[in-house]
Amino acid sequence: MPGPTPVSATSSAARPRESPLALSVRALLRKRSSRIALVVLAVIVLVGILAPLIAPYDPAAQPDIVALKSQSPSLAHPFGTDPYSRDVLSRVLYGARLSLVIGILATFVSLTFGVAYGAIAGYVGGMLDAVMMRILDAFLSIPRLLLLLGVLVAWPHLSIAPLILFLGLTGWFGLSRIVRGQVLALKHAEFVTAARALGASRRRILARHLLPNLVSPIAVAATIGVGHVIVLEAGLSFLGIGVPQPLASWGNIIQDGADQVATLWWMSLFPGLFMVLTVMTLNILGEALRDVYERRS
Amino acid sequence: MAPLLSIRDLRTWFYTESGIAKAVDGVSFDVGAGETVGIVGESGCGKSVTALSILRLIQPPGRIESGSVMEFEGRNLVTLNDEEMRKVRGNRISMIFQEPMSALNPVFTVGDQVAEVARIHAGVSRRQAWDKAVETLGLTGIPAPEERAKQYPHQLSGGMRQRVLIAMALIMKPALVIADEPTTALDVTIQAQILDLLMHLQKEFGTSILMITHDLGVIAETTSRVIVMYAGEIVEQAPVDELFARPHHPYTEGLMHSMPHIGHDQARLNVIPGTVPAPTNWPKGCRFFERCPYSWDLPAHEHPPLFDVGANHISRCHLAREPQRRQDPHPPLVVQEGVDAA
Amino acid sequence: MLRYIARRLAQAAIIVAIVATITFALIHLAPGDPFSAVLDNPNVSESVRETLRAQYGLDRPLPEQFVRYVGALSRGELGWSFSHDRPVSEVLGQALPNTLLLMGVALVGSFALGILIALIQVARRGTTTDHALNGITLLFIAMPDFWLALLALLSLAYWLPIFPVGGAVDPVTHDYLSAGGRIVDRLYHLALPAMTLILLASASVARYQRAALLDVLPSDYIRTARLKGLTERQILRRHALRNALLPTITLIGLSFPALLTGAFFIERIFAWPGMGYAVVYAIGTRDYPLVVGGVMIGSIMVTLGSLAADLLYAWADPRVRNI
Amino acid sequence: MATMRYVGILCALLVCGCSTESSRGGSSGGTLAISTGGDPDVLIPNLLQTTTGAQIVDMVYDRLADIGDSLNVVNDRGFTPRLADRWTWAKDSMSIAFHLNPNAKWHDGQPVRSNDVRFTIASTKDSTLGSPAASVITNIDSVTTPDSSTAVFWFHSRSPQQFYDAVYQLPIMPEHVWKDIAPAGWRGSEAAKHPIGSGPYRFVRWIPRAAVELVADTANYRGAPKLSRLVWSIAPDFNGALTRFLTGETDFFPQLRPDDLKEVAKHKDLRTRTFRSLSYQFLQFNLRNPNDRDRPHPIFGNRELRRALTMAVDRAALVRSVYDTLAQPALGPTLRVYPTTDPNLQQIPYDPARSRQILDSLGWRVTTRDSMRTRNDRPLRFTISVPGTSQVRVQYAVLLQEQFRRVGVKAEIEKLDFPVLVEKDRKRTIDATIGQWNTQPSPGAVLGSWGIAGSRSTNGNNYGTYENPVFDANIDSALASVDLAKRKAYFTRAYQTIIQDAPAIWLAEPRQIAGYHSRLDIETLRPDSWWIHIPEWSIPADKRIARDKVPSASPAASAPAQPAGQKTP
Repeated sequence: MPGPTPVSATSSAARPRESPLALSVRALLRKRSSRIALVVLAVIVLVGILAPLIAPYDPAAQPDIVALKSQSPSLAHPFGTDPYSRDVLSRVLYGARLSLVIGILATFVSLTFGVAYGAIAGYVGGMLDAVMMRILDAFLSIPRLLLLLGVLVAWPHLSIAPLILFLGLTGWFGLSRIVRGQVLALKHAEFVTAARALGASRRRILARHLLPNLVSPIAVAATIGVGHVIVLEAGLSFLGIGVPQPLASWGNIIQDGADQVATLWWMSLFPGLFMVLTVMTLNILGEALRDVYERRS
Repeated sequence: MAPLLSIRDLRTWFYTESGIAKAVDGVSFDVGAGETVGIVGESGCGKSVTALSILRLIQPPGRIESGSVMEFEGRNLVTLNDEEMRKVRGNRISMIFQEPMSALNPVFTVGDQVAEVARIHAGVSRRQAWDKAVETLGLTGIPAPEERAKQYPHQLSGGMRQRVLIAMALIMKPALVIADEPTTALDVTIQAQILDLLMHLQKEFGTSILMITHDLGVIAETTSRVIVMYAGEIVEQAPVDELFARPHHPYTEGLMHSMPHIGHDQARLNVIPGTVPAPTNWPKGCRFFERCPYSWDLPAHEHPPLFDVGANHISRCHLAREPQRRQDPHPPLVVQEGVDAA
Repeated sequence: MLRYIARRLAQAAIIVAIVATITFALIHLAPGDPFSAVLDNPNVSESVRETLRAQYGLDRPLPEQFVRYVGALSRGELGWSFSHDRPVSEVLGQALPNTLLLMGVALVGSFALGILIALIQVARRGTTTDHALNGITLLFIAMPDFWLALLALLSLAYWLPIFPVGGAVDPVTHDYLSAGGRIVDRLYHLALPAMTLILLASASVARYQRAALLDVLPSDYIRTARLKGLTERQILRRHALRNALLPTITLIGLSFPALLTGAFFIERIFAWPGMGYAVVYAIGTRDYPLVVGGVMIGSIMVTLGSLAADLLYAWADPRVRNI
Repeated sequence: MATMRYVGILCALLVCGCSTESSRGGSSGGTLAISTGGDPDVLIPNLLQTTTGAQIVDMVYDRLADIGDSLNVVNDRGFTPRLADRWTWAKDSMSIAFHLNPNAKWHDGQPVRSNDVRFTIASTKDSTLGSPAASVITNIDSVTTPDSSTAVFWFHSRSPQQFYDAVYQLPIMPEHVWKDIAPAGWRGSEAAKHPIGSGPYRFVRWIPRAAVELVADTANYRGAPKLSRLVWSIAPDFNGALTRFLTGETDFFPQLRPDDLKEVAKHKDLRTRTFRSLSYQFLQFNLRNPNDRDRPHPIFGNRELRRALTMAVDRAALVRSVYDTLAQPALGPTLRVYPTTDPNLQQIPYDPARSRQILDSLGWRVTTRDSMRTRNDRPLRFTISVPGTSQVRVQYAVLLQEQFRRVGVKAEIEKLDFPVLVEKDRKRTIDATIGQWNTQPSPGAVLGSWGIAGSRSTNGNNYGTYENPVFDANIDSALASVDLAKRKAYFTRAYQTIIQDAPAIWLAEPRQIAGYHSRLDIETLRPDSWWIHIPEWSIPADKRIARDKVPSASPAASAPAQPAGQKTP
């Protein structure tokens, strides 16, 4: 009589790391679209970082403003040249660097502001929370572009740093609402009351306990936020108040060609393509992160 | 007289990443006109999948395998095209589910949802459909059906909503109603009312009922014939009195013993040790082998067919051939995780 | 239900008050005297400058100016626009209907198109059409509004001269057309800008609606509908969509800021004489009161919009409607 | 004798059509839609500053006499009668009496009287109005009205250009419309919104940022103009205006760029015509400190540094890049077309090496990593302000930025809107700006934009505050002398002075390219104002398109119904 077949407990050899971050990254990579998006984004970021090395020409150099002006794409200039005989490919590569830097820094400003505002409102609660939320609603009711223009009208001549600051300062409202909601929800969670019971100071609780749980919503807001800023900067450049010459950002390359968009089609096509590609990949990653975050919480 | 519904060798498999789950693996039974047949078994034994297969509501990755036959009113339901199948659903065969709370569409009035069945199948005007709906709701014992019909599902109690679902199922006077755990989600007092309602309506309209439940009490009260399912196949079938008196298959026996009897002060209910094996690889021999107190070497490797064990009483157990094995029961072979094998 | 409306109205009023404070700060953020654009014009004599400053109370302390500003606001006075030599309220009042027309048409159009795309995607979920439409909607969400407007103008008004090159009416012949002709002319000019804005806004609606539909599909009442013998199309359109529309209504409320920004650029490129175009013009000419007036009215529109969306939701969802 | 020869030369040079007063009969009708990239600033003859404004005002109002295509500025040769049908010089030529045409009427039916002439001149000279035209009629003392149809101009001093000054600068405005409105209120007044003139076209309507519409004054004392309607179609910017012309929504576009010619060629029913214009472009330095007008500009205050900057710029290449072959490098604040301009005035050469030497010698050393120069750690950096809507000037700025970068000078570009730029220019709060003067037929106008008078008066156009008495003296003596050779010698000496002082980098003398619809018969496009002959333009009946067939009666909107068919004498 064959012996009974023992029930084997499912003891797997190496149990994969269970931290929320590892979990969400693995879940993220499972979707094919996220993998492609990640690869494309990595390439673009790399292009931005290595711009000085791979750009064939100096983006601001005007080699021959008569003969080489507004040349359509050719071997020497794969993306063609602009009305100042500057090489569009080099400008698009440097543009990648500047647009991404603006996007990331501005979003960083938005995140710090958003998390701080949201955490305080959520944690303190009561009247202060109500007031802060109404102020938030007011800011949310003003379209970001209008608010930005209202501010930029006051400072017509802007260099990069203040531009990044303003872009950041007008973008933190959505995130702070999410953070507040999360903090409110977690405030009464057991492990917070436990920490308080152990005499942890309020600031410590916020930093050590609440923030780690906010990683996912912050990550989602960050990826989509960078995309928003890049598009916004392009819009500002189009209205003539974005990145000043001779610096190159995707927005102001398009603006250079906007007046003769019928003839200089390559001036809007290539930077536009890069921009749409970048923003699309950022949105895909953002949405994938949001799916993972919503499914888990 | 020819049965209303006769199912031969129904096979419904699910093609999942972890292999083919053979939820229903060769089931055959009949349902006579006006008859109430019960299907009983633990959850996961395939009874609900059987019900959904009859109405061809199996969603991918599930699929009804070719070769299965479901004769109903002279037509094989398996080979009907979608158009014809739709004309059967809700019109000739309808179904009632376990969860009344979520089975009604929250944004439509109850009356509309019942009337919709009549509008689709009877092709009557909106007004006529509404009247028929109110009339059927009245039949299910809902007080003041005219006002209730104008209300929304969230304004009705669980029992009331189940009555609406029953109205919905019976408005077209179908030949067969499949009730999948109709009372499980309701509290006990309401359960009895709903069961009485079902039996009363069956007599009124002569519909046959396929009562699917894990509750032997409901089986005893409502059915004339019982099918016991385990691990995707029928393990025993008999008239209800015969089954309760002389359960033959060890699994049925185990089920009977685990029923609480009023009056017996049983400290501890008898539990059938172990769990149902994974449907992706059913054991070679008898699928109840691991949990069967009488198992011996034969059932381990030979899959038992259905034996005749009495008047209209069949059982899928080798004990039919070697009844003596029933004398020396032994502790079950499987070790229940964490529970000491009392 | 009424209590809910009252609370929401009070909230909206507070928001508008806060926006007023923000816009007041915006005016005084500007360097120098906010009215410097005209006052420093040498043609305007010093005496005129004094009267204007006094009239606007610029010589008084800030808090008093604020009270006066809010008072004027409550009376609907938004100050004086210098680039138009007319009160701001009059300039924006004239421009507002055009923006409302454009945004109204775009709102309806984008939600109709968005829902239609979502329905097609869910009806054919998993097929290549579903993936293709996913890709396209993603593309349009990522596309900057002004770039799409530029491409639309270029392709449909210049390379294929089907539509006019902007403007609300044909400046040359409009007033000489018959009443019917005038309407046709106005619609003919509205077509391209509205279509562009619809394309822009419908992408996010489609994605949002598709997700809502997919959430609803596995629910029990959909299975009940199937049991009733409804066709897949009827189930989708009648039972699934009706429930999946509820979250989409909340999306309407949230989409106003984005719609206004989109309209902003489209008015600029299609020379559509709406509020966006007036504000861009004002920015160029440093006409602060008009810019700030635009911000003010823009945010009021957004607040009222989200309020209307909330009320529509309350009415649409029976579970909320008759508390 | 000298003046006769003088006139002949001028006429030959200037493509003079000398078309005699062509009869105004012929087929009238048709609509001319002019494409423009921005609204006119104001429709008041002595306050306007934009070309679009000038176009509309010249159609609605009339001058006493027209200079004629020969653009002769000396005495009254070539001038043809308009509001004044004849005029007589006083013996001592200190005054000229103009006799008004008795049939001349304002569009509201009032007759044109001498008081209107007196009022126009007086209001322009009134400082409370602050009219930009004040600085060009300084030689007119006053106007007297011995009777209702005679206006006598009295001058401070005799000058060859007396008649030109009196007649060319200002169209005549109706006194009865304006006299009761305070000067400060003119801009916002109803009269400004519905101008009433005596010219060939009546004002119909102005919809801001959309259109301005004029309709033919069929009962005009000089006969009805051929085209029955003029519409200025106002696009948001240059690109919009160009696209509206290319798609056939408008008929005329005067600002085509060389790059656009390829596009225009693709449309079979569009024509182009190049014509000379009286304009020159330059990068103007502000010699005074923008924050404190009494102190010199830290950078541009130094003449050597300005010369170094001029040497850093390859002007010929710059002009070729922007204008291809349709412009010549400017010689100075003047035009080659003036007979008094010596074509080979000595220029500051393009010599980047020399420019670097001068900058080093001035103490501006290259220290920073990006090879920009500094002196006691102040960077050699300034801002070039340009109107955002003018594609040409933005192009200049970016090209100049790169040329300065090569010699270690950092130029930043600030795009402003046109009205704001004009404000800042006036208040002298700008480092450098790219300007363009559409100057006058008289070379003497240079005083207004580069002379001391133009620098000192509040609404003078010398925004760079360049003041060199030698320059002014030479111009004055040139204007005073009648003899051509002497006149040319004085002008040349003045030009050499200013060129060497380099208050600006002279860029280009552009020729203008106009695009027009083939159905239009257009007359000569005069350099000082291409629009002046519009009343004689026509559209043959057989080539009419939809917008021509619009009923000539004014629309249902404001303008009073015009009694049709009233025959002019």
